[in-house]
Amino acid sequence: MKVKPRYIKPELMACCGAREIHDHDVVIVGTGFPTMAANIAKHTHAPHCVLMQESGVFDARPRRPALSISDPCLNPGAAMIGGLVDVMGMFLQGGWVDVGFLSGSQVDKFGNINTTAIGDYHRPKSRLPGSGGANPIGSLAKRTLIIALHDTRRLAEKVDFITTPGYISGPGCRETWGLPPDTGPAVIVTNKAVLRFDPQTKEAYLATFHPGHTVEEIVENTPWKLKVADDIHQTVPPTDEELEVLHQVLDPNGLIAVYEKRGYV
Amino acid sequence: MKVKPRYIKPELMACCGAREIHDHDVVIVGTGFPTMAANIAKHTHAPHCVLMQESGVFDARPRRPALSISDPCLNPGAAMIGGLVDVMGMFLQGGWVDVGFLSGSQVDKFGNINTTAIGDYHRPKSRLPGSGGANPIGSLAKRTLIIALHDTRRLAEKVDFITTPGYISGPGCRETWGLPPDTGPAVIVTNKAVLRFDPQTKEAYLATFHPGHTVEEIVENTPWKLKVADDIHQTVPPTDEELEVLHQVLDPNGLIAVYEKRGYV
Amino acid sequence: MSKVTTMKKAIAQHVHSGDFLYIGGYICRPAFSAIHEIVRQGIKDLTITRSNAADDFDLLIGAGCVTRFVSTFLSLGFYGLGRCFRRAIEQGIPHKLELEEYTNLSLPMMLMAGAMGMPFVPVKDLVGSDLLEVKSFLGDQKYKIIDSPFDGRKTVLVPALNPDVGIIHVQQADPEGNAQIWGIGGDCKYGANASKKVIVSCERVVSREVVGKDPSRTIVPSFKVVAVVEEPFGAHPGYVPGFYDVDFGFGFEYQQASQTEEGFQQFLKEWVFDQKDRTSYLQHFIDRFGYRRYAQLMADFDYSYPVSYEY
Amino acid sequence: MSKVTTMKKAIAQHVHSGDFLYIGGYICRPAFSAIHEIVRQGIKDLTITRSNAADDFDLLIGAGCVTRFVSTFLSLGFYGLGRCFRRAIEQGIPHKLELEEYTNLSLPMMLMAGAMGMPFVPVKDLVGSDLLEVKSFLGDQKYKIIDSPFDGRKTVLVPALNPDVGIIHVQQADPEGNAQIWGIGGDCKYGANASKKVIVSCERVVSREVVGKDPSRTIVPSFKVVAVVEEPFGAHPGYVPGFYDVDFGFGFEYQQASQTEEGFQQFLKEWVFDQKDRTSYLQHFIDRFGYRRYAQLMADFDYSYPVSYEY
Repeated sequence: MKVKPRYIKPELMACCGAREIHDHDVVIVGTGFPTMAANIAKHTHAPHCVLMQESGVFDARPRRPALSISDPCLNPGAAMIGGLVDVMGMFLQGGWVDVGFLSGSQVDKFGNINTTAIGDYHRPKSRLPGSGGANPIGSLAKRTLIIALHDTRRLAEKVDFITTPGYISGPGCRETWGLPPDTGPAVIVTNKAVLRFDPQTKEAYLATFHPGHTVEEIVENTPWKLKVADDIHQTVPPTDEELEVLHQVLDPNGLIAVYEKRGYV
Repeated sequence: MKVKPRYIKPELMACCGAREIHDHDVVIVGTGFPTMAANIAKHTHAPHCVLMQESGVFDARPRRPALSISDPCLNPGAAMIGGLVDVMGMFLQGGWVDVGFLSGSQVDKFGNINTTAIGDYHRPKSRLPGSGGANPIGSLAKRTLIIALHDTRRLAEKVDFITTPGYISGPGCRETWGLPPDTGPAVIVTNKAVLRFDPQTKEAYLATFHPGHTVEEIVENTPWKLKVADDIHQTVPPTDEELEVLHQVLDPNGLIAVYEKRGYV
Repeated sequence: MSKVTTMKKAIAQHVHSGDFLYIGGYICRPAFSAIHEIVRQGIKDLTITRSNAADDFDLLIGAGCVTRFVSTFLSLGFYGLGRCFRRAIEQGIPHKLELEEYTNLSLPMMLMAGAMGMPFVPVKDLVGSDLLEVKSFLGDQKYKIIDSPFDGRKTVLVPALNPDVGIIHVQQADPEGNAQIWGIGGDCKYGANASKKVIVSCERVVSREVVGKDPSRTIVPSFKVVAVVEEPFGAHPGYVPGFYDVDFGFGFEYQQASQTEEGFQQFLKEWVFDQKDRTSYLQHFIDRFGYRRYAQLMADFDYSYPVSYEY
Repeated sequence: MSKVTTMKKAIAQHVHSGDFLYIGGYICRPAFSAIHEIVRQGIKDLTITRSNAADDFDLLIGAGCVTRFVSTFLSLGFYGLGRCFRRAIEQGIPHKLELEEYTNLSLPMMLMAGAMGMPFVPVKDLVGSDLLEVKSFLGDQKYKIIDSPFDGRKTVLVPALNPDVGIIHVQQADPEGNAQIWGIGGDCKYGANASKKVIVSCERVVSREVVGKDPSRTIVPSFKVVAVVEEPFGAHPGYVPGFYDVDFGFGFEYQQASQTEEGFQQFLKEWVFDQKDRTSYLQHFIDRFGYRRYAQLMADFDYSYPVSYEY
């Protein structure tokens, strides 16, 4: 008889994301994970955080999980609906967005993200969707939270194409390019670990490992020489409060399990 | 016994304005004269011309004469209401406006208009309201129609302050400054005459004199050496059709007579 | 988290002498009750801005609150020139007023640029006029002319504006500050969003649910708003679409009073200093002119058609 | 002057091979019936643009109508990558596709600049990314970097876009083309207004009087519009707020079909070439999937509250 686990990996990852959100944060989200993470935060420690979608929606009240940033369920009940120029221009470029969530087919040690092309740009092995809102979110949100699969293909020493700048090629680069001060990637949440960025080197290091994973396994699955935090410890599993919100309020049908099929195990 | 005249001077002037409007023209209007002129055109030879106010209104359906560009009566029934950026940016700067009406405390021979200050700018004898929408309308509308009182104080060789550029200091000036091609003042309608601009010299010349006025009187009341058209003739008085529209549709209460008190006689 | 408060508290807490204020409204939705409160609290040395200004800015200038004005236009419209504005410029009464003058294209674009985090914005007007010749407190930062790097054409750039506080009067807002308008907008949306914080004065506070029934009407999101004040008739003698008409009679009173400095001071005393808030202002209005005149300002009602955002 | 016509005539008259088109909608209000008509009429060599593209642009690319794409993103969202888009770029099938890539900040700003007659617009994104390294058909005109004349800071300028034709699908328009929307806007307002002429496809043609009951909902004025087409369900399989939901099932059909070139061609034959217009498309939809599935797409209705513009 199979015992139902207390939580699944995507739920742990959503909780990791949630914990990065502070009360009163203005958060720009896509679909899936980010929305789940932001909503966990809203229902626990950050009741005053507010969410927006780049398509033009602020403070939506969806009655079903949104499957895109333009999902029909984002319309009824939202506090404000405009267009891309309102959210990406007036709110994000205007400097009002604290947290942006991003994911990518490739993420490198400086938190640069590739959603454009695998291989050579002009003769891609695989053409990806392109920037969409990723580049401006990664450029202009105060803290970017990155979601990634943890293997040597998805993580990279250097991405094939920088769609969205993290710390580019290291310390001082964002400043040189004129990106706003105090912006940049804060964390990479993977299916094995939480990586943070060294304030000096701007390189991602291992901060916590998820239950069931080891430091050795994680280092092995990271394509750069992964530094390990002095205070390395296990990721705190979802708390009872977090799980209650997840299971009873946000996702009673367990739709988040779809991420398990995408490799988030 | 006083016989009611067939028309008053402000009505003639409004008709002169109306005749400058072509069918399908997009017209930006203020209040009073311009609106009256545009509406005469709309009800006679230019049924498809459309009107807008800089405050953000397109194709208003006022039930009373608007007393300002933000008059309450411009709201109900309009086809589109936005803000200044929509009308002044998206329509005017976007290059869609054919005709703009302007008036000024001083108008000079090159069609430059002063609505900023009489006397020295820094120690004005009389401080006027400022540009408002006048400068961009005069800069960007394809044809600017100017309404002015005809005396040596209101007309000038050179205005004290160019709030709104006409032909500035003569031929080629608008081009040098980079104003859009094929824009500029088309006509000055005064209470005595219609002045047009010489295509070569860009100087205003006498095209037609209103009934009751003479070329000599007009030349005398113009502070620059006013050239007279070879085909100088009398301004065509309001037609029966124009007067019918004015008296029965647009202004049954004869409110336009207020302009007589302001000197338009 | 409700931000509903009184105008007195909102102004005391968020508006300080020396601030740069955007104050919205031109005949339509002027933030008159906020302006009266600013005068009442004796706030000084303000820099103010809006495209198109009228009796509200004239009063603020006459009351001595303003030292700098990023302007395009000030007049009493139908009633002619703004007398306090003229006295300030022509005679330095009550004190000197510095003007940085733009137009109804360039200034709204500067506010839009401020709202959108653009450092500057290209505009096609201003050139060839003396508005380029006169510079005041912005000095060389008033504008720049560059050769466009795209086609070499001479291009005027004007700077973004980011006022310290934006004050707008709207039809309705929820307690957190999501603010909704309909009808003539002026530069209100961009002026408010360009500001570092926003005070929302409104005809009625509505629930968050009411806002959510028609989210396309919202022009300012809650996270920019620091105070929400329910101030019915807050735009008088201006108007609010769907609520009340312009009070032309009162506009004439103001014009007559402001012809002289003494008349203006008497007007201030009667309508600002002797009133402790908007309620007492309206009480005084009714005492002075009768309820009938007050009631006559009330707007007719005509339904817009409901739409649905459902799926 | 009524501009109401059929989609067939609107496209035949106003869209030509070689044109630069803005086509609005991303899941919300995609102009699908216009896109089908463009494919049906064999229009080629188009340059297309929109921030965020989905199955509609994927289909247009797969059908061989597009040679250039000013883009930010193309995916089938929930259903993964756009297969026609990938085949065009990875294998040149049906032919090579040139991409000029921007982002969901910079491209909407470029359309806004186009709409507002600005020659270019400063943006804060793009820097530090490889999007600055790759240039395609715009070449050196893709962007410029200048030192801001105001503060010397390095500033990216991107050029205004002015498409030849803008095509949008909206909730309602009057016969002259005043077009109204509510709900998620994407870059539709600026894309349409940046265009030299606009084709308005709508769920319903309403009278000018209906438009006038709520003029703040209008995003395009009549004078920019050259054709109005009443095309109910014109955004299917996308959705229109207040009218119908996304058809996820049909999206899956498309994704499955477009996995292979043959499957895509069969899809095109069935849903585009074998249908003479939107009516026969819907007839075929009902024949194929049943009226029940069609009816299930219909939106619920929830009233917004009426407001008044009266005085």
